[in-house]
Amino acid sequence: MSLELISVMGDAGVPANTPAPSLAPEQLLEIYRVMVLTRLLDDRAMKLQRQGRIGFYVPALGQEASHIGTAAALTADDWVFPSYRDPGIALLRGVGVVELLHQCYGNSTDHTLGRQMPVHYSFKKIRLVSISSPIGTQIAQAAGAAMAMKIRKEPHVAITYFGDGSTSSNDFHAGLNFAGVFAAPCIFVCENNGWAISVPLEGQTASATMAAKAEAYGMPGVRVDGNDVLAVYAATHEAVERARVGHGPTLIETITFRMGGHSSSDDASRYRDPKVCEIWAKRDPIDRFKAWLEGKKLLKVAQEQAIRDRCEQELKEAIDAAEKVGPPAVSTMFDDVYATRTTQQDEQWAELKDALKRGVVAKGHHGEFPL
Amino acid sequence: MSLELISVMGDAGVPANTPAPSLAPEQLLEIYRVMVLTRLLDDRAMKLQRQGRIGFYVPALGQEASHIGTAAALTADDWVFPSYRDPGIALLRGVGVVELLHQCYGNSTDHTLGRQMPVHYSFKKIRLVSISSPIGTQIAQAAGAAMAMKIRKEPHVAITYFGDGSTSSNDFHAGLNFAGVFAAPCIFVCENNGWAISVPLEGQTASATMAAKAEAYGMPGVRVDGNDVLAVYAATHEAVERARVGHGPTLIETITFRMGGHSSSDDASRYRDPKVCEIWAKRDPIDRFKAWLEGKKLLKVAQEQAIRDRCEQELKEAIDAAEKVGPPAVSTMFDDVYATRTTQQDEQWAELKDALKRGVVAKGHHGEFPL
Amino acid sequence: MPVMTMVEAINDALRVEMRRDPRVVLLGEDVGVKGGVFGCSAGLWKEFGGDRVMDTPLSESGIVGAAIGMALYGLVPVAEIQFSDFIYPAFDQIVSEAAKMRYRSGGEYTVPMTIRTPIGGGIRGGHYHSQSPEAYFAHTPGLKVVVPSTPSDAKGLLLASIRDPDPVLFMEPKLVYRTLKEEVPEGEHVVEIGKARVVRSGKDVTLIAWGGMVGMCEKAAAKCAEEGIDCEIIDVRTIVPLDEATILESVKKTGRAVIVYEAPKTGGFGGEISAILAEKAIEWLEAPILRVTGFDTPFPYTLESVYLPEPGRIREAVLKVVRF
Amino acid sequence: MPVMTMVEAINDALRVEMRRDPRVVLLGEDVGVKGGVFGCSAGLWKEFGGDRVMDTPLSESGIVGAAIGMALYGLVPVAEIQFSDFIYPAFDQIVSEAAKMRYRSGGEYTVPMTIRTPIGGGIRGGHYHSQSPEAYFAHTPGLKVVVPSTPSDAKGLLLASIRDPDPVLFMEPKLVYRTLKEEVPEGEHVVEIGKARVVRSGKDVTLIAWGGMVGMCEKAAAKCAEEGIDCEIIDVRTIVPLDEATILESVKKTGRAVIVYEAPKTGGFGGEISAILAEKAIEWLEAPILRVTGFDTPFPYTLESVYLPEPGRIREAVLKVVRF
Ligand SMILES: Cc1ncc(C[n+]2csc(CCOP(=O)(O)OP(=O)(O)O)c2C)c(N)n1
Ligand SMILES: Cc1ncc(C[n+]2csc(CCOP(=O)(O)OP(=O)(O)O)c2C)c(N)n1
Ligand SMILES: [Mg+2]
Ligand SMILES: [Mg+2]
Repeated sequence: MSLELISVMGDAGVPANTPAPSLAPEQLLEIYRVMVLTRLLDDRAMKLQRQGRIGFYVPALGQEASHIGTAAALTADDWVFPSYRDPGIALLRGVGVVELLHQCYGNSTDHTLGRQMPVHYSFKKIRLVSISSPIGTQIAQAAGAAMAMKIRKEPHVAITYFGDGSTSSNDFHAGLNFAGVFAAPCIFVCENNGWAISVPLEGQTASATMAAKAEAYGMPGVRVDGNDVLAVYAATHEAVERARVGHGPTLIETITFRMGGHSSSDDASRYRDPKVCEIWAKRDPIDRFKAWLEGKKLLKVAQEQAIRDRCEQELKEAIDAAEKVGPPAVSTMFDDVYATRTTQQDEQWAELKDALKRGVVAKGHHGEFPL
Repeated sequence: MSLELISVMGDAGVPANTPAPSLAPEQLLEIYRVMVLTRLLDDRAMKLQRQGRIGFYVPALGQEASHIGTAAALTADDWVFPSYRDPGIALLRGVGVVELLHQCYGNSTDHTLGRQMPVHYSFKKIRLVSISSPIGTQIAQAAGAAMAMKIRKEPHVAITYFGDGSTSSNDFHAGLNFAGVFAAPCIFVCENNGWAISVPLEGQTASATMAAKAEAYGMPGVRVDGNDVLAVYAATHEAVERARVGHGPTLIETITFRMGGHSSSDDASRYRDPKVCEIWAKRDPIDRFKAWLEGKKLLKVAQEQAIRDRCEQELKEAIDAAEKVGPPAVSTMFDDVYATRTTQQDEQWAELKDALKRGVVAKGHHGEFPL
Repeated sequence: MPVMTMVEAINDALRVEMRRDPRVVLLGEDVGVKGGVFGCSAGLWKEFGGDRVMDTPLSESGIVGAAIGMALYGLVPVAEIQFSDFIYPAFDQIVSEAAKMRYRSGGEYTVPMTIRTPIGGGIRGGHYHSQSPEAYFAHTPGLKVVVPSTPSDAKGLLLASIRDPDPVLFMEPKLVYRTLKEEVPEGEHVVEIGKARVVRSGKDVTLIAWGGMVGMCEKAAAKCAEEGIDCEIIDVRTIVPLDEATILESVKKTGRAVIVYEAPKTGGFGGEISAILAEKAIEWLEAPILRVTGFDTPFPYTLESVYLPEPGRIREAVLKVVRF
Repeated sequence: MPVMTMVEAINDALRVEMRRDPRVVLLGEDVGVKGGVFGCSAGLWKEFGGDRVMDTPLSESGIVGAAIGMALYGLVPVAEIQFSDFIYPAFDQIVSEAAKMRYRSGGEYTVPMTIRTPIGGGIRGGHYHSQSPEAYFAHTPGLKVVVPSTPSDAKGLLLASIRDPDPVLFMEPKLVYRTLKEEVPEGEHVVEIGKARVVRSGKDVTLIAWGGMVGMCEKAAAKCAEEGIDCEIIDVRTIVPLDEATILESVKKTGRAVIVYEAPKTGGFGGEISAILAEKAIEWLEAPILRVTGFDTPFPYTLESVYLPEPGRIREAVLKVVRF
């Protein structure tokens, strides 16, 4: 199993070893724009959380290349089973920032009706499957979707994202094993950011690399510089091509770094030396991509500023829009549990509605929600 | 990861590549005796099952070298977490056939009081941990016991046994991962007998070998001819030595074959060609060990016959003894759920006892059990 | 109408639905070439091929996780868990994922999946081949839980389950698998989910049961009839959603209820039924609500027949409430 | 006596017991260097070292499986599951293994292990950080289930749980974690498992609750008192084994019962309590037994405060049974 790190741009200590993928300038700039937008969203959302305007957030800071570069290698018909740290995938696939923000606010415009914590998105229109908190579950589901694609003889792939910690989960094992046995067109992307909350990589596995785990499932495993968006794209593109022609799954390990805390609830300084972040700051995926684009004369300073301005504007408008919307109606709580409500639910809702109407529930608590 | 098959005796197509372990003649003969005893027990127990005298059985036919040879490399202080297909380990560690048979009859002398199906043994006196039906659970437990040994700085090892099918279980993944991370003195023995009930190896994993899975957990993986008891011993001995001095866990794959059905409930002819058994019959672990011992002049024909006779005698007496014993008292049903019974259990037992005493429960059903 | 065992009726339902709907696929351990350890999928691998009848690796988490992925993508998977005692490795996928997918995605993503699994005693399987874990799943909004008690219902409810837009846990009582034969309609035969069945009407006491315990209640009722006690028997059929109306109506009529289930008493689903009665029918009750159940112990091997509720214990409870 | 939050009391209990008994070890995700995501094990890794306070890989099945192995071998493990919502990957090890080990080995092998895990709402965690899954475990013979409602009880019951010879699931209500402060005895302080606590005595109606709902009942009772209704409140404290006697005694006195729990109504453990009352106290009941509970839906994010039973809804139920 080759442990060579795939690199397009090269980095201090890592020589470039892979040619740049053949992407049109507008494709490259679109990837760049989404990376910048993701970064700016991240920054603003963390602030909104600190201001108490949204309840929770999970920063993707430093991992933009890892998830956006991989997703860029897909077509619109491919299915995505992401983790909570991959907001850029939805943006790349055309979802507006405002839709993400409605979800973060858990308001009535959020089409998932404020049922999940922030960043647990779901967008069927772009084949992005509902994100859940339990670690690893999406991995086995992605394998199943890929099996279904193969059964139906459709040339699509399923891609799934998870962290280094998630490789310890039951469903990492089940998902890769099923995909291996059924030669399903599934791409497994392990975003190895060095940490699972406070547990560092060496506390997670004694394996030399995450990519090496692929052998246990009879599939190729590749390691790629996760902060090199072109390398990430190239590795995924190759895996997708293999999968589409029936050559089965691939495990891709993107080597990256979680620059922030685990989430807005976490204070990383309690368990890790902030100095290590400085090293990784020099490998910032956006800075590196910008330098590369500039080197190739594909991005000018003014253009870059225009991209940023446009993103900031979109963000500002999105926040304004999301804050205008009130919470979902209480009645929606009983919807979508089943296709049709049970008599028990009907009865519970009738009682609750009556109590709310009569105002007998504790003051100040429920006033804010429409029935 | 070396995929060379460790072999001491050699076999058609597999050259010997490992020197015989230095075992005293009486040790070798004791291993031989236990293999023969296990074989004879197996044969008799399957007949008892067909005669309706015991309810269920799981044959170990063909796998005697695999589980007895590995266990022979342990000392009495080491802990064993077996699967249901390893009866020879208890015999090797000094448990009498009669104790196994009491369990298979589920009678009142069975110290586990007929609570589990046949072959689910438990013998604390020989550090053999209670066997359960759910696949794979013992693997994580063995890792935990080994972690405890390390924490306590005791020079023991934990060994655990499981089939090829079990490598797909959640706890295979968890157990090997924990042992790897904590460098626990744990030996994982995958008895690869080619089948998980009706599912052949290639339906279980796309991995080239089971041993290759070790790399995913940062531990050595070795493949050994599972029908070559000396090779199996040698491989385990080496792994145990490593573990004892703090070098962590090993995954051993013993390549063997399930000659019989999965269990007394299974008819293998419904899903596999019986011809494949003929090939493996030529690799019979007892025949091969016998030939080897004879070649080394360590076993004479008369001696071999004496061993068999002794085993047959022990078996006959054991069956007679087990059949004499009645079922456990009904009251024992409420014992050992907790260290002390709950008031709910007390109440349930009082009611049941009363009903049984008054004979109001359906006729013919309960008459046979003492209160 | 052909006479079938429950195993045959299940097999028939699977065949009928696979012929009708090409999206239906089966997956599980030994369901393919072997046809399932109880033979429920016998012959289907041969008829429909390995793409639609899949022998999987030994991983319940993988089976259910993959089935969810298939369902999301547009197939209609029927997963088999070989014994319900082995469903626990898949507990997370069932409870956290299948049951919550529609809700958390605002109704966008659905999991029209059926999980078939044998439950209960009757095969001398000890505590790892005899459990009745329906209560665990009944406490999981988003999941439906169906337990047939006869071959005909097994077919009709299984067809309804496969066609249901929500995930259904379909629990098959091993006690009935091969012991009961009855006429089962050929071809199309759907029994609506959410409707209890009045097995026997009576005026003195209501026996409430499901799965293998319905037959036990029938035997007890026959005995009681000889003694002049007229039992009504309700086969709950679908634990979730529960048909409260039928149960309440009956108990309001008889004024007495005995609930029978195989699982350990404490925390069993019969407690929920009792609680519903205590909330909604207390004025009609003329006696305590009794439960005849498995005991608060694991299911034993040798003592299986003592552990299982049987007609004698049920009759005792009936006498108690009638004489109260 | 020092005043502590529940988090501090738990931390104190762990420290006391680890100092007293060298066999006690902690393991779980982020319990070591970080001291747990809620800080329950803060400072313990520093004091006792990595051999006794182990940060594990992200695998609940591994955490509980390894803890069982440690317990079998002679250690006394205290495993943390970061949120009870994430306990399901370990369901098989808990239900099939820990709970059945003593029984199936004829009493030879035991698992004196404690699993600590936060439950319930109160942190705006949505359905994956707010569940109250006690009913799943209460239906599992061989397992004990303990839910403290105050800092002092948390310490006393945790010490009792760690010393208990059987596996104990110790569920910590997040609603109380940092909101309630009270005096907690220093050093040794053991509260016996299996005894309910009469929080408030009263004569008109019995409120039965555990964990975070006890405080809600207290608020409701205060309000009811203003209206001349005298509520007795029982904190169940240990779901298994259940102290039926205390509950029955109270309900026989008041003739009315309202059971309050956060979990979805259907199949919740309150149903079991209601069933016990319907079996053993029906002659004393003067009104239906009501339940004020979470709804039959997953726990919502934005609408959390509507989902959680609160004093207003409890008071409504009290009025209903009193006026019945
Ligand atoms: C089954 C489960 N256990 C525990 C958690 C709590 N938890 C949330 S994220 C996390 C760490 C995940 O680490 P990793 O997979 O590396 O992803 P990252 O956060 O680094 O992107 C943990 C332990 C969970 N969500 N699910
Ligand atoms: C969790 C679980 N799932 C399914 C089963 C049913 N089952 C019992 S043995 C077995 C096959 C095991 O195959 P393998 O691990 O290769 O062991 P072998 O029987 O070949 O020794 C299966 C599926 C079980 N016991 N536990
Ligand atoms: Mg990580
Ligand atoms: Mg096998």
